[in-house]
Amino acid sequence: MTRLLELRRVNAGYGEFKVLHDVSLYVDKGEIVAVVGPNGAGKTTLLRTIMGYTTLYSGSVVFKSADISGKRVHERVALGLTMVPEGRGIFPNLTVEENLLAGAYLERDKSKVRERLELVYSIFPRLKERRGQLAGSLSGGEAQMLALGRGLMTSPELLLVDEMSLGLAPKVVLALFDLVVKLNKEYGLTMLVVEQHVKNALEISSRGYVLENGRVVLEGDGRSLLSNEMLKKAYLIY
Amino acid sequence: YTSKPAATPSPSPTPTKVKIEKVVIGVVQPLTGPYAIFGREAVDAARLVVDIINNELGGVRSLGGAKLDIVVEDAGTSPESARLAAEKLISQYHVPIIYGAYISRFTMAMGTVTEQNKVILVTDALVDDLANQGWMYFFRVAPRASAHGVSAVDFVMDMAKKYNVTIRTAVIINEDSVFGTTVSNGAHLQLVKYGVEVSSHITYPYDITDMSPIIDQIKRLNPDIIIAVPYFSDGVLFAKTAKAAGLNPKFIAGAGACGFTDPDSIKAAGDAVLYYTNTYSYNPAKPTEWNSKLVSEFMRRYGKMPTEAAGEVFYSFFTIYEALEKAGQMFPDDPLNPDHLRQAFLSLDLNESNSIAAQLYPTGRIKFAPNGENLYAGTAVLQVQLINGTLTPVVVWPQPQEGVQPVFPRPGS
Amino acid sequence: MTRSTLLSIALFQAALLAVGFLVSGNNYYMLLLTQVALFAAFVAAWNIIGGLTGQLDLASSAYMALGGIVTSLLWMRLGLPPVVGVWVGGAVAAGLAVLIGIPTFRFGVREVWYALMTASLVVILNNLFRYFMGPWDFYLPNKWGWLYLRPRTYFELFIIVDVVLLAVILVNIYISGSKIGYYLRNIKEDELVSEAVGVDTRLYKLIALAIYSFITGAAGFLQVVIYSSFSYRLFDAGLAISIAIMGIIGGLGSISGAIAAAVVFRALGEYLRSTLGGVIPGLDLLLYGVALIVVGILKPEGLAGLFNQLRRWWRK
Amino acid sequence: MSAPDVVLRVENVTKRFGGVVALNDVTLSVGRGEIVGLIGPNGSGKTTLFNCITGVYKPDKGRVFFMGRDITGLQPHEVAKLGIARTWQKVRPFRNLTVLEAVTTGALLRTDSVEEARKTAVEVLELIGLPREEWGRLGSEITLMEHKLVDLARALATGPKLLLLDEIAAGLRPHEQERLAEVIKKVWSDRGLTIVVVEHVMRFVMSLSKRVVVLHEGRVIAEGPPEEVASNPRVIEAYLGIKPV
Amino acid sequence: MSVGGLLVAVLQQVIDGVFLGLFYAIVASGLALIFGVMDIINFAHGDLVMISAYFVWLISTYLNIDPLLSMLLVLPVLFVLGLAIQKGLINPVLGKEPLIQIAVTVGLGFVLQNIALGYFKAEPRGYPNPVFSEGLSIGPFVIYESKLLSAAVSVLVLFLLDQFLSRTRLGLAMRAVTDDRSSAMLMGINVERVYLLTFAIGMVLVGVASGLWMEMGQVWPYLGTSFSLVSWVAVALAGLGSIRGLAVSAVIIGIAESMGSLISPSVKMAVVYLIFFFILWFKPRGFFAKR
Ligand SMILES: Nc1ncnc2c1ncn2[C@@H]1O[C@H](COP(=O)(O)OP(=O)(O)OP(=O)(O)O)[C@@H](O)[C@H]1O
Ligand SMILES: Nc1ncnc2c1ncn2[C@@H]1O[C@H](COP(=O)(O)OP(=O)(O)OP(=O)(O)O)[C@@H](O)[C@H]1O
Ligand SMILES: [Mg+2]
Ligand SMILES: [Mg+2]
Repeated sequence: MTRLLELRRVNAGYGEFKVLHDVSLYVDKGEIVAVVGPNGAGKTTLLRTIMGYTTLYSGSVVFKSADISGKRVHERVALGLTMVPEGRGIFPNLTVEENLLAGAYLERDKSKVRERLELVYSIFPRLKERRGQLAGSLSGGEAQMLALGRGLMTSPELLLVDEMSLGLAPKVVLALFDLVVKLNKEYGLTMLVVEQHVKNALEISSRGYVLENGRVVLEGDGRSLLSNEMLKKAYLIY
Repeated sequence: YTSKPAATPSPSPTPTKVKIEKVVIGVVQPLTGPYAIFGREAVDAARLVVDIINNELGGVRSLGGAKLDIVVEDAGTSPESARLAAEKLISQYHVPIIYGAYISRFTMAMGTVTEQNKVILVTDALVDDLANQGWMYFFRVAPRASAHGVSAVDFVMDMAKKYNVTIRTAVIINEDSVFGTTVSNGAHLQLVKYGVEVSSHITYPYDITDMSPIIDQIKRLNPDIIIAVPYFSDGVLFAKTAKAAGLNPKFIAGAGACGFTDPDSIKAAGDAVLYYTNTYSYNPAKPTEWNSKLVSEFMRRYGKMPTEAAGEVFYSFFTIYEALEKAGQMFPDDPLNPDHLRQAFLSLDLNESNSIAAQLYPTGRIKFAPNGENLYAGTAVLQVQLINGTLTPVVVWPQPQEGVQPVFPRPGS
Repeated sequence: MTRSTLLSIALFQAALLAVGFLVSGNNYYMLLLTQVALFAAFVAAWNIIGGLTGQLDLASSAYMALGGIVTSLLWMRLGLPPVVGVWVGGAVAAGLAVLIGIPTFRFGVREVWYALMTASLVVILNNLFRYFMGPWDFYLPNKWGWLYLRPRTYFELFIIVDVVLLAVILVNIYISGSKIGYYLRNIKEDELVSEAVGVDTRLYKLIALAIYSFITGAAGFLQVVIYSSFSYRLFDAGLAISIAIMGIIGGLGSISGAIAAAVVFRALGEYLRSTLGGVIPGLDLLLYGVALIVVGILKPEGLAGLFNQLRRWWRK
Repeated sequence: MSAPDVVLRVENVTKRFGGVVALNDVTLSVGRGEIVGLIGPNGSGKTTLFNCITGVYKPDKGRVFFMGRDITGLQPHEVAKLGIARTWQKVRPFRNLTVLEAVTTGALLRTDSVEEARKTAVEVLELIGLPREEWGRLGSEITLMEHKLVDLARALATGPKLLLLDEIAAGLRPHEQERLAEVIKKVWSDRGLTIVVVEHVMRFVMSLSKRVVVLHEGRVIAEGPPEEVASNPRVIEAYLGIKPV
Repeated sequence: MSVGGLLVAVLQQVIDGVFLGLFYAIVASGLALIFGVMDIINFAHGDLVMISAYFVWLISTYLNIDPLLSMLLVLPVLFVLGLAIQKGLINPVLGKEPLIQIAVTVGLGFVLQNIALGYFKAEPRGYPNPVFSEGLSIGPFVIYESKLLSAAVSVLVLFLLDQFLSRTRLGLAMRAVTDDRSSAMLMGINVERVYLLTFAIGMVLVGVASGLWMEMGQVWPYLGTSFSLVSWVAVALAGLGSIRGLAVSAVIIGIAESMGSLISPSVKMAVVYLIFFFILWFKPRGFFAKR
């Protein structure tokens, strides 16, 4: 297995406000890796650091064996890395379809773009129904689907997903986890997910990290984490 | 206004017969904002005149050869700053005389200050009203605004009689400032006096960017003549649009200076302004010794013809100079006392044989009425003509300059 | 009002008066000081609608002119002394503001649209007054005295202006500490959320607009006093914009910042005009523009941000 | 249920957006002191219903009654004044206000005194259990979760009779959700509130409410006790996917 | 005036107004693009037109060629100038309080005006004999060549701009950046480059407008003030970012102004802005608002 992403002793935060302390983690190609932890632990900050939105004080972010710490966000995307942000970050004044097309900005081959569009529509038929609607007027859950779909349109090698199932109906959540597995198995998509559905997330993940107060306090493969007593107490009451 | 403790140093120097080193004249002109064209030319002209007086005439002889000096202040873009400028000149420099401020409301704001402080205000603002404020220390050599309108009409009617052209209808257009309105009202009354029907009197803002609605309106009215009081760019825009629209009345006469016949306008408008006229507070072609001298000096120094703003400075400053001479003679003890200065101004009676100022003035005579207006105020008319293939403004009225004839009516109309 | 605010106001007043006394022998400085203080008062009044409520109001000079002209006309035509007239002038300005504000807020005009609407209000009034009063300048009668808010000395005029400035500051401080202030700040953040917690956003925006336009209108006459004349040109879009800019450069919502900006920039402008205006024409305004750019880019939190920084640094 | 016991009644409400029918002839009632769960697939019209009740939208058809009074088409602030408070699904940050200021604003609805309002705000914040250190932080500095809590606190501070919660627990960890549920129960009993909860987290809904209403494509498709609704095949088909544990 | 005469008069004013409006549309197009994409409140727009008009004039008088030709030479210069302004002035205030942007752009306006004043002096400058300087008489109506030309160019440019924004990758990227800057980066969009390009293209549009203007009018340091507010009103009336809307709203403004001239040219802007007022009351986000 090749190492796709590695964080080495990363310290990062916002301005003078340090959030992540000495965080090290890695993602191998073909893996699904979950990051869990309480609110405010720094999970979002972790993903944003990987994408290059935050201030990196020390440590390095390595993607496909190249240090990308100095690269800007869009350059990282061009390398095959993207994120579905928390709070969705869809383009409210673009239509649903335009949002998706914007996701494929770097793809110049029109037929490939169409292919991907069809794929996304087949995953989320609801989006197809709403293709001409301005994204700003979508319901909360529809917007979440759009954000995910748009992330897929970028066709990344590594997709970071922040709170994927936030605000989705239970049925959709279940379908989503199936989908994640499917994307991973069939399309070889590697993913780093931050999830509130800890159990579901760890069940489908090869490995997981537990973040608390900006530090990795626990790591291991999905199964072993699931059976960890401490974790059970803190998160797995469902 | 006076300041609170009455301890303000009095602007007048101690009365002695001692030689006065220099007399500082405050110059307040709009150096920024839309009127800066004039203000800046005026300042250029003032520097030139002062140099000539100091170097060639040896300063004010009756004051023991006192040199003139000017302190220039930008009038800024509101009456507020013009007023500050006047206060500053008075408090910091103790000037006995201020020249300015071209724009009437700026001058108005200054006038309250100069009156309170008893400082002579010589103005190049032409609006009629200024002379009706009951101000004691106010003088205006230049012809007031309404006189421009009257002159423009007089000129046209004069020509019509001379060349046997009937004029029944006229349209007046003017930019809508106080100046433009006063001038055009003067023209309006004068036209009525001549029995000419004014079919329309249109006003517009000076920064207008589209003349076509106005031109199209005039075209439908089809008047015999148009009297126009343009500001500057609007004049060129008018001429160009009129040409494009094929608007071709018997004559188009501008009242008030600059709009059509200014060298810069001609450069911008090309032959669109051919045969247009303007009335001038100043006649650059006046064939007197001093006038020719100043015009050529000005051209040498600044590389362009003096236009009205400079001309007003020429004769106003020489009038000031001659008043100072007079004050030195009349009140050797305390020539710069404001009341003495005032009397000196009022006692002037200048004509071309006894005065440089009069040589520079269109009518050749300067004498002040008690309200500070020049009793012999008058204008000259310039026309754009094709001379040796170049468009040149030439004086055609009251006396055409040498080798020139007015062109009337517009050829082909 | 906390003791520290009271103390700082007292200090500010003492300093201002001290400066007033110091320069009272020099008409130029006295007039300048008066103008600066009046400008600061206009900026402080704007702070209520712009700083607190977050409405990009660019009509300040419209209310100023309207109030000033109404007061002057009442004096000249009906003999109503300006001491009384300014209240009417303020009321007329506020009346117009509310009249326009009702549909404007009712239909939800905001942000840039509100800014442009208010900016065009200045032009509309400018044109309408131009149409009805002609291009003429109307000169104030030759009468002087407190009754006409037109005292004989600059020092007294300065005192009048200072009283106005102090009043505006107090109104600002009172409002920000009161229920209205809370509501206005909420409106600035998010109107819909404010509505849902019971803020009648239209009403409170109207209240802010009315207070601001009333003060601006009433103080407008002092501007006429300084000009000695009035005409339709008092409706000056550029002036309105520069008042709003001072409000922002000062740090939105911070009254001390707004006043500091007004003082610094107005004085800087005059300094540049008087030192450079006659030497290299336009250089003064050019530098003024550069100053705006520099402050805007480097200190986007405004002068208030700078103050805070200094304060933090001081405490360290 | 007799009329005075009905706090909220929605009658035949329809709301369209262009071609989309977000609410289609919805009728439901909420009795005094009830906690009603409102669930349904994404885009089924839950938020839109809240918006129609609180005056953000005006229904195209139908009426909304609050304590027997017709409130259809009232302004949001009027609705708030009458005693309906809500939270927002989409966070709307108040970037430049502190937490305490935001909550105080809510409390100002019932008093003109800032002092009093601040006291109320402090009580509410303590009740909700937002730590004191957070009170002075600006809206731009707090996390999504804290936002939702502040939103709740602000709504409570207005002293409502009816509280509409739109996905307040979304994004919370399980134990935090539990804590939140406790808080909500506490204010509910303390203040005699009536509450409508929209939530996709079934456990949360079920632990709170005795009655659940299910919306689907803008229509009410089921209504009843949680267990009953959860085993309703239509609900499972449209919404749950499988029976929840 | 007879009924027929009155009809001719009104029609002529309408024609004038349509042409004027289309000219405003091209003047405002750069602003619409820049504002639509970057959400920047640019109060120096008119002054940029002014500076650009001076460039056109300089080249025209220096090479003695028609302003339209010099305009073509000026466009690359403006493109580069646009890059510089964006990088130096606009970028630092992106996403800041609107009034900060106003302050900075008003400052820029002051700087430009006074550079022009210092360098070119206050006298209006124009090109004396442009090619399109005649008028065409069609029946009782006059149509000015220069205006016909600017209307044609305007329609063409607006059409292209609209197509560009809705059809091309870059256009889509521009709109995405407007909506959510940080998400746009996640699509691999180089946000800074998009901004640079936007401003530079906006400046090119400014250049086109100034070339058309110099075909008929003159430039002086304060020319910009005549264009700034009216451009803004056109953009706002259209609804932000709507190019099609811009054409419509600018024509409405043009006709309003032209009709206002019938009352008195001194108050024509009052007519324009009053109409703006009333429209805003009914369409508070402009005609073609998406938001
Ligand atoms: N833009 C920001 N500026 C300053 N501090 C921030 C910013 N965003 C987040 N923080 C702080 O960083 C810390 C970690 O926040 P982060 O959003 O990464 O947590 P999280 O684990 O994603 O939490 P949640 O589960 O609530 O999404 C928090 O204390 C938060 O207040
Ligand atoms: N302003 C609007 N314009 C157009 N369509 C809208 C608007 N608001 C909502 N909709 C549509 O109405 C439907 C219902 O939306 P609503 O937000 O009420 O759903 P919801 O039940 O709250 O969904 P979720 O659980 O995902 O939040 C959705 O399909 C949405 O796209
Ligand atoms: Mg997070
Ligand atoms: Mg919802």
